[in-house]
Amino acid sequence: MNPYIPVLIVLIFGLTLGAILSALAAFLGPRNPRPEKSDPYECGVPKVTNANEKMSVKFYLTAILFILFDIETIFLYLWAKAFPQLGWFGVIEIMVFMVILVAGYIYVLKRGALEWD
Amino acid sequence: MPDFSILITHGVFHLFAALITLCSLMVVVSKHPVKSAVFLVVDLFLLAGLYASLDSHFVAAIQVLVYAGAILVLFLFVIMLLNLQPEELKGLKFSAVEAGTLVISLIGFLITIVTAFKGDQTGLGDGSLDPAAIETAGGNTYVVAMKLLTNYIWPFELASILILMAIVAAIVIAKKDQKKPAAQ
Amino acid sequence: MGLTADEFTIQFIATLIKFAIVAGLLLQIPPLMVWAERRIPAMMQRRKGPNRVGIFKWRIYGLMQSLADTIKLIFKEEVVPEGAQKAFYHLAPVFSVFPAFLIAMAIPYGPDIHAFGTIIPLSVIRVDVGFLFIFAVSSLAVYGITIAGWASNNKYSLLGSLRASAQMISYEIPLGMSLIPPVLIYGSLDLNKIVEAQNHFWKWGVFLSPLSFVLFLIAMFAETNRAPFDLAEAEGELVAGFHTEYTSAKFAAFFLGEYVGMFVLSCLASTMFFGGWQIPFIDVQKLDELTGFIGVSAIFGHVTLMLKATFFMWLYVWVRWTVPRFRYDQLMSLGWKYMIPLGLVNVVLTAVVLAAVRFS
Amino acid sequence: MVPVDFYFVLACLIFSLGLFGALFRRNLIMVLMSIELMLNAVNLVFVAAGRAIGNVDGQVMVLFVITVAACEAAVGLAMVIALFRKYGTINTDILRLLRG
Repeated sequence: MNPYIPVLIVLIFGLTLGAILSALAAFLGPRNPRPEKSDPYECGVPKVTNANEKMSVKFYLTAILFILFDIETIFLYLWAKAFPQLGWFGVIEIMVFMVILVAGYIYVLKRGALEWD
Repeated sequence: MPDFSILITHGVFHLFAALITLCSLMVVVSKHPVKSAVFLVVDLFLLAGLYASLDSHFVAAIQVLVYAGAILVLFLFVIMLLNLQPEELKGLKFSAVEAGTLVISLIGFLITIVTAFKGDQTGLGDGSLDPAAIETAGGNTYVVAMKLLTNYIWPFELASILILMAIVAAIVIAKKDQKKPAAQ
Repeated sequence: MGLTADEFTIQFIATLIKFAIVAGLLLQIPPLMVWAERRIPAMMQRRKGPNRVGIFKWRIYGLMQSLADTIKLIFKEEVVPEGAQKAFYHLAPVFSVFPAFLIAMAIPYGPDIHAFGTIIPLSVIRVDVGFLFIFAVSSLAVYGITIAGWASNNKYSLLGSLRASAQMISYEIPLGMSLIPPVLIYGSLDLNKIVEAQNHFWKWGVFLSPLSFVLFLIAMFAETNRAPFDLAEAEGELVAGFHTEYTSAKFAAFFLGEYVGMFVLSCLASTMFFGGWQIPFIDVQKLDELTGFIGVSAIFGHVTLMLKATFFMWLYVWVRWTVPRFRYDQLMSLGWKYMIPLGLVNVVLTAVVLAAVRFS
Repeated sequence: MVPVDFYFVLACLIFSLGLFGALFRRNLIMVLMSIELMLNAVNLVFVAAGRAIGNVDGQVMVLFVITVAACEAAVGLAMVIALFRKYGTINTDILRLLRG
């Protein structure tokens, strides 16, 4: 059996369940909207500023470093899978790969891109 | 029941293809960047499904893990960071020359590629690794790993340098203005 | 491929049955965990906790409270905040639920059953890439959070969601790196093969690669946004995080996603480091032959895994009521400055030691 | 087995749509997303062709393409942010006028 048939079944089930839960909220339950109620909730006080403020660039830097390290992890997994056959050759190969990336990591640390203040 | 399975395979492919085309279209024409990004996520997920149907399990997983799970998160973050508003699409200038060029290039692409591969497929590779052979050799992931770490060792090491350069470049570019207040 | 029509039918029906069982199991988890999260701290603080709701005179330690809460939650009014991005607001819970269900199906809940002339694996989804499937799909869970926070048009939601997603993506890397040494040791990405390789008590991952386990445990807490890393819903600062503006069944959907995610990571920790369905000093796979009944091994294995997972679920609650919350900068520097270097060192050390032992 | 031509046609469609977006959208982020679409079309061709001729080189190529795509997205978006900081817009029309 194709191993992706269960994936499809579960995917359809999950999407349906999510959609049902999302729709249940709209159909069950009372509905009497008032302006105060539909204001953004800020612990009761009237809202001060809009939600559309610019966010810190830190989040962006985190995301960018995440991508690059994520790819490194993927390559590490590939190597781990082939490790028994490659032996020392593979270890040296991945060491070179890692040393280059650790250089990048040290640069990131030195530039203070990981400092959250 | 071979006919049945062929029917299903084709049906699934055409369903996926239709959805992918639709999502790609929505990515390009959506007014709101967040909408585009979400459609792109769905698009990438569906493409991963196509890869899986082509027995490229590892690539499918990477597609979801890196593309949908990492790169598009970065896009979403930047869209939210810059607080981009829906864009006016009225400025889409379809000058006849541009649109015509696009359509003709599309048709040219289709004809070129389809005719190029219409004939026999020999000479393009050793053809030794059909799905059954991959299965006996230790699974798709293992075969890809061995190929990458033996035949493609130089591109693999160069990829690390590329990533290193991307890290440095991104930080230099994005953090540039942060130093100014400290200097003043 | 390679299967006759009969085998296909058997596998297909088996898939449906397994799927129904696991889905039923997963839907029980949020109510049970809500109950546990109220009773266990009550126990620790010498309080009673919820103990009133019951049917007739059976109160079963207040377990019915969760049922009552669920019903109440579903019938609550839905309040859509003004200025919300409607489509995304309604879509976000879907994005939060389906990854949780997909990843839960990839856990091997017991040893393979040899029955009806074929092999039935006891995980619903078994693909070539093994547990990379779990990582891949769980990385999609970020979207539910990000979109929910963004669509709510509330600055606390947005800040909470950005914090939560930045935290999740940061800790995905240590989580991934911590599982490379087990792959090196057991030589497979397939969870079932990894469990089969841990057939002896001293071969459990926690003994062969203890540092990996520590890293995984920390990353596991951070990945699910749980205390002490629950910065995303730091109620003192951010109201309730990304689901501030969500009410009624949509709120329940986020909880479902969160608790199922916790459960899957608990199962993954048990599988990678504590032998999964293996019982110490007993060969589970032989139980079928010994007793003469097909399925005995499956039941024993399943119960074992559930007990191990229950321990981790309990650990979640225990830690929540024991350890104070981190600051956000502490959280980020822990992830990026300590866990990633440690993870890399762990990988290198394991590889060198293994290579020295195997290829010298 | 679906004929490999179908995949090529699909890839051409995605590529053309991506090209269209990259050429005609004004928002720099939209341009980058369209480029991602184009890269994905290329990936699809690699995988489908590799599957058709029976080797896995195509899949290894996809790994490299994804690496390049990640680096491209990271640096491209960094530039988007830098541009936004400097000029307060990422509309390509306005940025072109600023060239001086």
